[in-house]
Amino acid sequence: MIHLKNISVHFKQKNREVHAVKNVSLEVESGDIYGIVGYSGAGKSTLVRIINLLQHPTDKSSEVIVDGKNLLSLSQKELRKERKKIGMIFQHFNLMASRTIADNVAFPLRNSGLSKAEKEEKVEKLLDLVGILDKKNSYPIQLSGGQKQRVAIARALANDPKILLCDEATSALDPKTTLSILELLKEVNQKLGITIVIITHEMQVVKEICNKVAVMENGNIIESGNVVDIFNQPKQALTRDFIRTATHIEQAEKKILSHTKEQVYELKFSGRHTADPIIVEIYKRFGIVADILYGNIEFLQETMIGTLFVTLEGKVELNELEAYLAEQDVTITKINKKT
Amino acid sequence: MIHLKNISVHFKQKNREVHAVKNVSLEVESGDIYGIVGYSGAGKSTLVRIINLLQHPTDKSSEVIVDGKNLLSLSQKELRKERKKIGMIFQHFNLMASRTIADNVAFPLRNSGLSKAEKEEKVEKLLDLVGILDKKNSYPIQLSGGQKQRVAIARALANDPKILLCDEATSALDPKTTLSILELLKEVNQKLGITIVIITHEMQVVKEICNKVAVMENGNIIESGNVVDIFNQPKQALTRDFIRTATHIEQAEKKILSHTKEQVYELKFSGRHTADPIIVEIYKRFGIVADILYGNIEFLQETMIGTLFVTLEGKVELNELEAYLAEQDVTITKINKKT
Amino acid sequence: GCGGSKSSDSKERKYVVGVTTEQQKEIWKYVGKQVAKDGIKIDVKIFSGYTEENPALADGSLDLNSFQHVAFLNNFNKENGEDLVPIAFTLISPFGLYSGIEKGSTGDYKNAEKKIKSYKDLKDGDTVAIQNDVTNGGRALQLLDAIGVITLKKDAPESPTVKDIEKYNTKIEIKEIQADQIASVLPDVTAATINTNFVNDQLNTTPREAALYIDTDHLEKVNDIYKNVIAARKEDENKKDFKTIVKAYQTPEVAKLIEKTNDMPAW
Amino acid sequence: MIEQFFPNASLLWEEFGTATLETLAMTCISGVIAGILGLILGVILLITDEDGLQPNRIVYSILDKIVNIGRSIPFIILLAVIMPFTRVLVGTSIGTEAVTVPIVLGTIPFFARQIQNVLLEVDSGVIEAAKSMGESNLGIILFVYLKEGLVSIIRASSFTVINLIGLTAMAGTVGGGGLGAMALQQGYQRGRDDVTLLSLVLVLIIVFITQIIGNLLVKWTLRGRKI
Amino acid sequence: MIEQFFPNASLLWEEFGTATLETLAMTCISGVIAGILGLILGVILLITDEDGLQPNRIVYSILDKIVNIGRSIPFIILLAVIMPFTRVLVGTSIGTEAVTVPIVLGTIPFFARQIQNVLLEVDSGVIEAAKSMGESNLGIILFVYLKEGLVSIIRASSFTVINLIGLTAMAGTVGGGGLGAMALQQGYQRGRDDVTLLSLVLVLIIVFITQIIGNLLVKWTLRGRKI
Ligand SMILES: Nc1ncnc2c1ncn2[C@@H]1O[C@H](COP(=O)(O)OP(=O)(O)OP(=O)(O)O)[C@@H](O)[C@H]1O
Ligand SMILES: Nc1ncnc2c1ncn2[C@@H]1O[C@H](COP(=O)(O)OP(=O)(O)OP(=O)(O)O)[C@@H](O)[C@H]1O
Ligand code: MET
Ligand SMILES: [Mg+2]
Ligand SMILES: [Mg+2]
Repeated sequence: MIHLKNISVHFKQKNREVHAVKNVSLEVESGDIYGIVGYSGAGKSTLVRIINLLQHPTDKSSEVIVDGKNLLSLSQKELRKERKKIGMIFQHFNLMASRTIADNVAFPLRNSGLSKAEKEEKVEKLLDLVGILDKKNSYPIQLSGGQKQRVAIARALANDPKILLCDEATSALDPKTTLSILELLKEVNQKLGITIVIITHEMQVVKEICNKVAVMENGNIIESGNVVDIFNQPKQALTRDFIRTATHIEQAEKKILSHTKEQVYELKFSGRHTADPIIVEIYKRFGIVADILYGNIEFLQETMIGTLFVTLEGKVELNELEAYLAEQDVTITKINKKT
Repeated sequence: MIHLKNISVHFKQKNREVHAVKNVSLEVESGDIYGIVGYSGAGKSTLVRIINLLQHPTDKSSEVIVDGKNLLSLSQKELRKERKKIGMIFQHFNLMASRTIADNVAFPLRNSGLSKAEKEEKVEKLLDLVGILDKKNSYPIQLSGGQKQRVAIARALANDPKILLCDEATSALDPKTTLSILELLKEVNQKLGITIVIITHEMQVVKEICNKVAVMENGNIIESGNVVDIFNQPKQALTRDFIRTATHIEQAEKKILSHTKEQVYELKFSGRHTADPIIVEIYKRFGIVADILYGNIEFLQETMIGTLFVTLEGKVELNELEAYLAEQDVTITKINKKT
Repeated sequence: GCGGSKSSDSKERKYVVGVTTEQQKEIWKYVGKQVAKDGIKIDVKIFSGYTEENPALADGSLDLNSFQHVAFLNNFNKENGEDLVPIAFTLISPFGLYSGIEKGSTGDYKNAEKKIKSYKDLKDGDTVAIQNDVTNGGRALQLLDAIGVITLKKDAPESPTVKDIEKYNTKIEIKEIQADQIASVLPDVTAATINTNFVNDQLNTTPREAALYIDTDHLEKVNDIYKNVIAARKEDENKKDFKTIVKAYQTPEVAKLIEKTNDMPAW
Repeated sequence: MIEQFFPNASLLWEEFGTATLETLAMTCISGVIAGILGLILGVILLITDEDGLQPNRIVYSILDKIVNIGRSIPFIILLAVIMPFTRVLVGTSIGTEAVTVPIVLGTIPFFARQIQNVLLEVDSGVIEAAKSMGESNLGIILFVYLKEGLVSIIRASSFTVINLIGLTAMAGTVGGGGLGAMALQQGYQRGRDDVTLLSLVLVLIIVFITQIIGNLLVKWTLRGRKI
Repeated sequence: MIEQFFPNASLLWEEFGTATLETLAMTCISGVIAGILGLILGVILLITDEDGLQPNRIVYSILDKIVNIGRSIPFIILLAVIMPFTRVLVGTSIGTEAVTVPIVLGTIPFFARQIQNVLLEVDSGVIEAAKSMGESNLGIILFVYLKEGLVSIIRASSFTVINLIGLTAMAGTVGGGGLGAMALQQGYQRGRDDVTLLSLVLVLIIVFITQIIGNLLVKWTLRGRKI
């Protein structure tokens, strides 16, 4: 659906050049919900703006193929036609201050051929979906931050796009609203087959709805692939870091280590498909009593992943234990106090 | 430090009035890190803008007392003096497009009496703290969303304020940067005794650094108090909802119920101070094997709180089990499939 | 030097004279050279338009001006309650009626295709442009009266306006246009009265060659009030230096300079 | 009473009426024409400029120069220079209709430059959003630039109309009427201060009405948008 | 060669030099004075208006009316009306120095209104941020409004200077010099097209230089800010 090849973007500034995107290639298949994560300033927004050519790649050898068309070779008019099929939610919303909420959402429908009543109905449906129908006659300046973001979402969906580009579509939203928006996105993805590219810094969002994810650092995509694979087996330090920070393991570890004097072990569940009662099994087999200090375990697309921090009471034969746990797709690591 | 009494804010619109804040009172003590959470549009930004009188309360009976001074009775000049002691991070950053990053941060220092070199040093220190020292000669338009937010944070801290108001200070940031910013805020709070009011929709942020929290709904503060208390014993449905959604329990529950046919139980740890190995104890005492399907347990300010979803294997005498667990500050609930 | 000197007994004996045209400036430069030996310095300021020279004289920014006829001066004094006085006659400018030209006709006025050959060709419905200032406009009306196109009221003032017309003998339409624009609008009118300096400069011809009627050819019908004067403030009327200046002006050499511009010396 | 304070003016009521109507007519007609043409020219300047929607160095630099030339020729000379053109357009170069031509020509570049400056301030993010929706350049101009910039355009318009009213005072030069000519010819030149004053007051009233209409339009545009 | 195409102008080189200098002098002097005073007046209008920093209905409505009055009096009448004032100020009511007074007075409201309109567009969020930092109103004006609005102010300034150059053409009315007077008196009124043309070309060059300086200043202000 979206093939980016050898994309580079350089911004020239007074005394230096910023290489925002460095020779990146990306392939998004039809029906994907593709997450892009990375530190602030990594080049995520810039990369996504390439997809509808709001940002032109600075390199001649770049290719931007969307829905089978090479956008770089299109005439202005053809490009406009393609853009109509791509909805975009901007990081800064970019709402029109002079139009009401309803008119903002109706804007992309101007040339849709719908009748006035149909348009109105559609707009109301969209506003209702994002939960701000009561604000339809307000102006953007009168909305709270999250309300603005929801208008931007409604507007991006108005045109029934084939592709939806979301630059931090839920960053200004409370968890409840976020959830409902994500469910909405998932729904449009499943029911209408819309391909979604979503920039986010919330790993939770990736977990929740993405099937693929790319991790950007410093203008490069350093890792990409299936969400489950990446969450289970992050290859890059940054990716690991991201997942750990997002699941708050790092903070937990710090806290636990400062609270307990006993030896702490980390049990890591990565892709465990069976659901045997590990803690009790350990006690049964080895007589070891595991006390859970911190736990974060969940199902990610049918497989169980997560981490437990435990203390172990009893005669711990680490080798044996390790061997047994490995059978169960669980790794055990001794956690040492960091100095 | 901050006493808001009977604050109401009405916005008049063409055909209707919006009551953004409804007769709210709030008390923030010196040294607090006070979180304000609530749905998008609840009135959080409006309420916080009252504290430095960017927004005037519309009610005559309102009182805004900050650092012992009744702001509403001050002259313009005196108000300005007080405002200098209050740093603010805006939801939309509000950076000056015509100044470089460094100049934006230096702006509040204009009348500080520091020498040029001292100012420069301070600005660089702040930019370094938020991790964008390399962008110091860039202009806001050249920054990514998260970078802008970090400039806003540095600017708010420049004046060594006594109070810091943060409207979504980390919403545009990746988890790693968020963490470092939160640590920075915690540090200024602890080392310099700065009182912080922080609006956020990320419960994680509240958990991480707040000692108190207020929950807003529809212009009202429906619940407020100690973070631990509120996380343990949320009284209002909304608060519970918020906590559940934020810790993703809701989603987990849904998933688990759709994956397993066995009876699922929820073990809720609320303010457990001892750290007895519950799972093993249950096995020892009742011969019941608990298998963890989902877990989210952590230490919140010295106490353990969280939830486990388990299936129980063995002869389950719920009453006995319940009694034992109650001793351990754990509640057990049978989870039923929702229809 | 910035402007004039208010006090009449200025040690400097420098006088600022306001004029309207380049030729007048030339003349006054010549006069200035003549009086230099008497220790008098003359500074000439050229104005565009007729409106500001008298106010400037009255307020002391000028010491003399030399651009107007008696009628204009009288009108100014009357309307503004000022007391400027003429201290010498200078010249009289012929004032003529000229034919309009056909639209699209090219080249000089001399060769352009004229709309009428004689003022007698004026007929009902024709348009005649006259000056839009009080005295030139008045003089134009008097000219039209003299050729019988209109009849002015018996009690018409020195400078009549269209309101003072008693009767249109030919039903012409009168258009009041700024003096310096009249030459440009000739394609749009049947005939027009034009000040001689503009005839010289803008039409590149002379009243003698081009006019349908020149009022000074019938001096008996021309009021003396159209004789141009040098004007001063009342208190300076008898100033010795001004007598010297007037003497230097009223010479055959200056007369020649005046005639070069198709005006007629009138002292 | 009135006769006492306005000895001359009181004899000219009818003329005042005519002059007022003439000024209004000149203002409205040239305002509308110069407004439309100036708007178009301003928009073309906007979009052909370097960072515009459709950059075109040649078109921009030509129009830019024309605008500057148009703005720097003194009105009285402009009036004379374009007389042949005026004649073609309205059949004559004298009178109230004729003077509207140089007024329009003098106002177009004045208004165009303001439109250009004003639209440059429209938030580039919003323009981008419209682009991302596949909006055509024409659509962006009509439905984004002009709509988002409307308040500023209204302000620039009342500013321009007031300037234009100043230009109508020059109508007298070519036999046109209006209050300016009246103030000058019937008032000022004849030392009739009451006529001058009354003419000016009438001009002022027109100016104030223009400003008030402008302010009301701004208010109306911003209705409901208040914070 | 030159003599052939400019038969009259070639005799007037010296006059052209003087006239150019006079125009430049008038432009610079009145530009600076009107610029400063207009800026101040515009800022006062901005802050005393309803939603301004220091709303003051009385001051605003008085100044607002003065600006309108100032803008609606035809220049030629303004020039006459303020003669006594001019005399007090510069000692004379004629000549190049004297004409700067009405030019300045005519330009102040013109510039002030533009400054007001332009500063109204400064992002209110930024003003709020400055307020939250305890910035004084003066500080907000100097370091936020004027700084954030600088590009627009520069654009309004070159617009105003070009307008002002147009006004200097009226200097001839009161015996002042400059290229406008030269074009009219020595050129147009005397039918010497070459003199008119050359004077206008010189005016145009000054106008272009103004515009170029303005554009350069905008570029310079935006240096490094490009996207
Ligand atoms: N117009 C510009 N001029 C110069 N540098 C720019 C420009 N736009 C972006 N950059 C730089 O390019 C880099 C990538 O920016 P981008 O907006 O793509 O980051 P991002 O990954 O979206 O970050 P965030 O999560 O904070 O929004 C940043 O370092 C930014 O400062
Ligand atoms: N200027 C205004 N005019 C009218 N209504 C307004 C205005 N400002 C805010 N509101 C309304 O007041 C309510 C509270 O807004 P506020 O910005 O305080 O919400 P919030 O809690 O900060 O939300 P978010 O988390 O989305 O930023 C919203 O319904 C909003 O639409
Ligand atoms: N020289 C002119 C004339 O006699 C003077 C007109 S009155 C200002 O025609
Ligand atoms: Mg971004
Ligand atoms: Mg908010």
